[in-house]
Amino acid sequence: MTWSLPVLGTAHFVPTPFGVFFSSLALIVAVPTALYSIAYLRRYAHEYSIGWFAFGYVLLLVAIVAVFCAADVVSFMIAWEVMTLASCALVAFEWRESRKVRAALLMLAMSELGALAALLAFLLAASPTHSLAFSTIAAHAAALSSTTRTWIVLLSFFGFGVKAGILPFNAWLPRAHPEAPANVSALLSGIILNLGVYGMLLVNLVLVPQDATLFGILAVTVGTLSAITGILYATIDDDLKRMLAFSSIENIGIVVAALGAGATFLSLHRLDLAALGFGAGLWHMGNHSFYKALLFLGAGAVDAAAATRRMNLLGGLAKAMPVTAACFLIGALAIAAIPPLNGFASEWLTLETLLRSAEVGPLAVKLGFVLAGALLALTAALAVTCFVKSYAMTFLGAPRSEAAQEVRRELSAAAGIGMALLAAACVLSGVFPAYMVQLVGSALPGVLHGRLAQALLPPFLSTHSNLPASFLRDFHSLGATIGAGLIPGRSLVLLHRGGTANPVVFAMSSTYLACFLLVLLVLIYVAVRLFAQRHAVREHVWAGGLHPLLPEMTYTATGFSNPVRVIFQAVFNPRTTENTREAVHENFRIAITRRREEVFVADRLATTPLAVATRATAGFLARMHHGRLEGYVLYALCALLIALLAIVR
Amino acid sequence: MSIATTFGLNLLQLAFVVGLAPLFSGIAGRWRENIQGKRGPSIWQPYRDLRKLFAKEDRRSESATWIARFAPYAVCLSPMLVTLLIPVLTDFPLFGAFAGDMLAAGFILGIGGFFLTLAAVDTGVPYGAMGASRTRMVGFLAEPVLIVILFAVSFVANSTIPYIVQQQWVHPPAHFFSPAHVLVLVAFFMLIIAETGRLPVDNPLGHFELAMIEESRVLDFSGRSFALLKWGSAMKMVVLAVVFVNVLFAPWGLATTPVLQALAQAIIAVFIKIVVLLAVLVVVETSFSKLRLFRIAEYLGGAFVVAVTAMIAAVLSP
Amino acid sequence: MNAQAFIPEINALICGFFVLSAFAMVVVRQIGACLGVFIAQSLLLALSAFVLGASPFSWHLYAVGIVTLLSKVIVIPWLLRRFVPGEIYTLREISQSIDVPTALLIALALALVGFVLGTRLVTAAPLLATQNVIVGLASLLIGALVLAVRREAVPQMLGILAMENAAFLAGIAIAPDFPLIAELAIAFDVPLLAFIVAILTRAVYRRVGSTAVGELAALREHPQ
Amino acid sequence: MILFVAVLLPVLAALWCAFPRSERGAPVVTASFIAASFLLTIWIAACTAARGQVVAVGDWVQVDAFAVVLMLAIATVSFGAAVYSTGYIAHLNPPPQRVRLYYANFSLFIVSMLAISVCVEPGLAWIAVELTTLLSVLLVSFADTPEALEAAWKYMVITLLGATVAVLGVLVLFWAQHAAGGTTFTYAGLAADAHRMNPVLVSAAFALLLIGFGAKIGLFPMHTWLPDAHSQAPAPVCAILSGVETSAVLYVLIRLAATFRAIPAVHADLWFAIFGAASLVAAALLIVQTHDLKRLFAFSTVEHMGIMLLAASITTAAGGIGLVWQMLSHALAKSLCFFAAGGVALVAGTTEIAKLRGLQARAPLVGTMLLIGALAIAGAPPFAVFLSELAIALAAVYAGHVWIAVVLLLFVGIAFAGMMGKVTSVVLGREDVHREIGRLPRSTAVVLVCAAVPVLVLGFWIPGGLAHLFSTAATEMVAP
Repeated sequence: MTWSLPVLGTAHFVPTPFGVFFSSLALIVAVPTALYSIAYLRRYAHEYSIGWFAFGYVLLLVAIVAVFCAADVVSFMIAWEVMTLASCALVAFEWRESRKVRAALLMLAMSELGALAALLAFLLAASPTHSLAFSTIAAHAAALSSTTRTWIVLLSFFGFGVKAGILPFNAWLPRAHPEAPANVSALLSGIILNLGVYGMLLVNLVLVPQDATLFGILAVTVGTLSAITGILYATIDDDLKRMLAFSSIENIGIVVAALGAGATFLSLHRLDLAALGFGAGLWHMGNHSFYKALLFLGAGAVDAAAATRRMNLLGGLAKAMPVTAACFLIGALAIAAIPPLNGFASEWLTLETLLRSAEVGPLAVKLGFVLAGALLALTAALAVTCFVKSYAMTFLGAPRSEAAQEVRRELSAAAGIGMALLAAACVLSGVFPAYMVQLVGSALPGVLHGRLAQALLPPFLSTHSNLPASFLRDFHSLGATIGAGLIPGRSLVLLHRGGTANPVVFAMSSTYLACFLLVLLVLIYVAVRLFAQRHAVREHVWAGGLHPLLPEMTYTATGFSNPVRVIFQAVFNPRTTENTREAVHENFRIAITRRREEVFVADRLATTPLAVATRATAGFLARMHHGRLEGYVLYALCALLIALLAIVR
Repeated sequence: MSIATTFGLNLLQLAFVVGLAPLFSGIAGRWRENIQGKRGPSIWQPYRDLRKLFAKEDRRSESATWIARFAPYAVCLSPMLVTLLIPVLTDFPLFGAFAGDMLAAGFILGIGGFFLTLAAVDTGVPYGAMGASRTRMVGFLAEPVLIVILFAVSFVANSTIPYIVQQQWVHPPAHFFSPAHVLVLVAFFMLIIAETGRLPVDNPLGHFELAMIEESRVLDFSGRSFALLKWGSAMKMVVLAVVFVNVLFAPWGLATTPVLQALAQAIIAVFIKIVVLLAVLVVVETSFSKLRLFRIAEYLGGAFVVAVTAMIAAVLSP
Repeated sequence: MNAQAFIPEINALICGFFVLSAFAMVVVRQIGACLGVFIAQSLLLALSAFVLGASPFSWHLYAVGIVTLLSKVIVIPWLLRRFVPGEIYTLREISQSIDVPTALLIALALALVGFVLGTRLVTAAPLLATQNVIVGLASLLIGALVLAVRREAVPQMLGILAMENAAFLAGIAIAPDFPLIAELAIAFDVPLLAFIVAILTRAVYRRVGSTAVGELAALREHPQ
Repeated sequence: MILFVAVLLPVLAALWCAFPRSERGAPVVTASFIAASFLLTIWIAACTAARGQVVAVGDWVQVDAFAVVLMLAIATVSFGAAVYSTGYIAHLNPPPQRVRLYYANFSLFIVSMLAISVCVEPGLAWIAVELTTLLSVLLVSFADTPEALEAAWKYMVITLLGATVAVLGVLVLFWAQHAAGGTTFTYAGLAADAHRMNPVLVSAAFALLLIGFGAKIGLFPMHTWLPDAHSQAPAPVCAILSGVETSAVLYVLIRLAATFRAIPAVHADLWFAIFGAASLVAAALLIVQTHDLKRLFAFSTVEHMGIMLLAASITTAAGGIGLVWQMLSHALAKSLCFFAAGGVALVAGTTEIAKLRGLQARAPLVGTMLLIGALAIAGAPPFAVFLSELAIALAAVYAGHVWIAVVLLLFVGIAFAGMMGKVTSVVLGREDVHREIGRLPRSTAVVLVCAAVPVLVLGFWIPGGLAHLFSTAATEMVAP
């Protein structure tokens, strides 16, 4: 499909493997979500038009695919903007709620500014050739000066970073994602964030492949910081969906950090390691799409059933909603990087990639990667905390409110199927890493194409020139090649080869791990069945002698995450407002109201100062319009004088 | 070597860890009491406890779901799975050698913790949730230490496969005495203390609910579930000890060939190494008092600094 | 002595009076006086056109002079007297945004700027009379100041017309053969302008109760 | 001849209105004469696309590609506004005398604007510009409220101040040309003689014209009258004032730009860029804080004038195309905005943003169109303004003026955010149930919907003829 425009040239769409990878990911998420929507949207039917929702949904998907297939700047930008508008429209689907509209608006405004920055990067990239076609830009990228390149990196990174939801311009994300209907949140976190990643890679990997380390260092730094701040705020958050939104920031941060590692290795001319980095990033991104969509759908089901998203008021839903609980558990396990699920696999690969700085790179890169790795490890551990808390506080224990007590049943079968499909995707992508690595590897563009499979799936049975013979013999006998028949020449083990001293640098097979787990589980179970007392009784819990244990006396989500709040106080920098007018009853102070509010760091450091500065300038300009004509005439007179004195030579 | 042999050896490792784990914890328990001037229980006491618990009925909380029932299995599962990946008795790779490296092993150990934490909340006891929250605090603070240790290891060995790492520390021998190695050992030792919930991080023998960390998670388990939990935590201890002695510290005495005699020697050698480690652990443990909850952050922060120093030493050394 | 030789001097004298009238527009306090000053100024413009048109003879300039006389000296005062409510002419003082001494000082500064710029222009190319350009430019700027100083509708409009006078004073010197069609249109424009101002002033008077348009400040961006 | 017919046809409508008791027929007569003029304009555009230019009186009245695009914009918007007026003015229910005055004034106003586009002699063009002011003052004050009168007065004073400054500019230009021996006082003639002219005179003319016409265009800081006038006039008049009147004056300035560019010492492009950027920046920030829907769109006009001036400062063919394109798309989109804002005023009785909420629930058509209009004018695809702004940014980067692209994109983004913030708060949200909601007259509704069509279509498809006109116009601009 092509059409011509003056100045802007010909607009056209050409699918590439890179784009097809992203679009198929989008569709894999979109189909179960659509299934889920059938049941979920019923709650809106009396007030809002489902037809418009469907229109927006389809338009969004079409625009997303169009973005991935766009082969020039104009069609890319049009598709991009339509995508932004459609997603904002879906966020503001409940347009009667001002809060939701405002959230959508913030998202729209920030995305727009980001898109314009990205557009500028495109234009700069196009400046030497005067052509907006991606192929032409890529072919002549070498002609760009290094200053231009630097600007392209910065503009595209932060411009697309807005959409990807990385620091410092992600203040919109924790507002917009929770306010959208859950099925839209699933798309936003599952697909739309990927678009930002796509944009970054499109510019920095496909169009203007970087030989400078700037992109890599920037991505590792910003990605890591996004990841850690994202998960910190997620852990302390009480709102189920906002927690998920913050966790999206975290995961995209990890993705970006992995991509940055890849870019750094690329700039050091280690193509295999670069492929590892980019592959890990893209794989994690795909995995995040699966489990985050799943979790949002689960959160939506909870919200629909209990009419609240506050974890402090939930609890014990697993009994009334077993399917949702099970699916959410799979999502939580996956996102907490519990083996053998997909989150583990890709996060493992990400960390391994960072560990590869052992092989190459100057000292600064090594130290930087170590710090990034440590922070990402902290992130991963906090993610476990976060999702243990959110799952446990939502689905386990005692219900902490009447609304939660009165939940009786699941949303519907269709919703369950939708979630189950995504859960299956999480399991499959985790348990069959070799397949995923192949898929991801074939999507990598340019010089990296196919390198990922080479780096991780060495064809042992055919080429093994630089491996010690004894090792190979061992390896064969270890059965690591079981499954080689499934993908010809490939095993089920991800394995990165080294030299003679360290024939295997790292290896992992979640396929095996899954098998081991199952076998061991069966073994233990059988043993326990055979040898242990099988009688079991149910009892009230012992709670220090209190009986009955009231729901409000149990541990809350806020309490659960309090250690995080205390330890990372420096990051949160909470505003404490103490109510000094505490109630006094018979000479006793009986209540001190104390509110602590953690403002998101991106708000504190970027969004609010910028907004305040803009508003102050606007206010100054507004004071110019005081309504009195004499002033207006004086402006004109001054302009005339200035122009006359400055222009007349 | 045939698949069957390596598979069999893997099972032998499993049996070693599963079978001797209670004994190691019995030995540690007895020594701890001895140092404090008491006689202490028999070293076989854990086996008796387990037998008793398996024979008892399982009392469950009313609010508990299948998570609470499954969690003990998961707690047992994860150290068993890790056992398959690491060199317990042999210094040649076995069947599970490449199913996961040290990093993956770290994640695998998280399976049990994840489910146990969920189960603690599942029971509906406030203490359970409190313990869950606190163990997670220790958990997320310990994780960066582990990864930095792995970075240091990987800078030296250029690999995270334990079978290869253990070779690297002794070839050439200079590696063994390098500052990086020593610091890695210290950091990992501190990590073991934190991960297994021993003093000064946690007191496994404490019985005051509000001061507990690890133990308050299992307050509401009984019967076979509790037995599995106890066994599982003992196995986790052994697994970490095995990694410490066989991979990081003293990779000697392992079987180099799959013959019976070598294996028997290896079993004895490894047993002795672990016992020595336990002795050190007990001494350390008894010479500290328990830290206040938020001081744990400082303790693990210290471990982190040691690990980072180790890593820097590893980078700077040629 | 040849009368032709006096033409530049006469013209310079007219221009001197013209700039004086521009200052007078800033100073005078009654609307009637404003109108009077404007009529005088228009007369000066016409005179200048006639004087410059005399030698070399230019019927363009005569046309300008006649059109100016007709429209600015006769039609506009009539329109303003006819359509604008009579009460405002009886006002003793009209409100001003800047007091007279300050306004005069600013006017002086503007005149200075105008003189400097005008001098720079007249040296650039040959023209009929240099004084006209310099004075025209200065008076134009002063006329703009009148708009800022005055708050009444009619004086403000007279300020615009004074600016126009100033522009044409310069125009007759620099573009004596400017196409007639333009002059004619200007001649129509100005009465149309006065007519519209008159209508508008009436409407303002009817709606607001005064013609002090400078006091109208309901349309503003910044609330207070 | 056809040019004269096209331009002067609406005069007949004005004559019709001169007759007493003609108020009932006046709307239809006016609309039909303007429609005829619109159709003739399309024909003229086709002729121009084919032959390069259409001449009525050589060196006085003729059109080329640039002029015809402007003419097309004027005729299209006027046609829409005329039809829109039929329902809108009737809905306001003014006395018959005022209806006649309105339509007569309206027709003549359109004549004066069309005249700007067909006159190639700067003097005539100036007269036409002055006439647009004079003929639209009473349209601005049509509502006859103190606010409307205030707005009309401010509009008149500032623009006439500008006009007198501009007339001196035109005279100086004439002087400069004649001193240099040139005789053909037209845009093309001036450009041909430019290099021989005295730089001092040309620079003086440039300064005077830039400020003089700038006051009418609404350049910062002479733009202060614009939000007042554009918020108080009846919506169809606003559509014309904002959509095409300002652009028409800008057209005159840009037509003369070739003359100024011939003298490098003048730095005409630099000054265009400075004033353009200042207008863009100020307007974008003012949009963020404004409190009235129509003022919002008025500021957006200032913003777009800034953008066009920025485009004018890029002296490449691509910049020229961007400018012409922007002129057309702005005209279409801005008129849609004001039509929608007028709809808001009709159904809700106010355009104050704070008082409006949840319009979508009570008046879905107006709400949707307002949203579309705001998106279109703010530069969101797939609407026309997006492509033209993209073309300008691209032209700036191609020409090496990256900073123009930076300023353009940044402040267009801020304006977008501000505008969408204001408009969504009007259209969406929980509706105000206490507010009386009026009905939209049918003709108004029809125009509202139809006005969105070209904005949308030009958002992704430019007909070949139009593209040809754009590129011809650009070459005329760069090398006349």
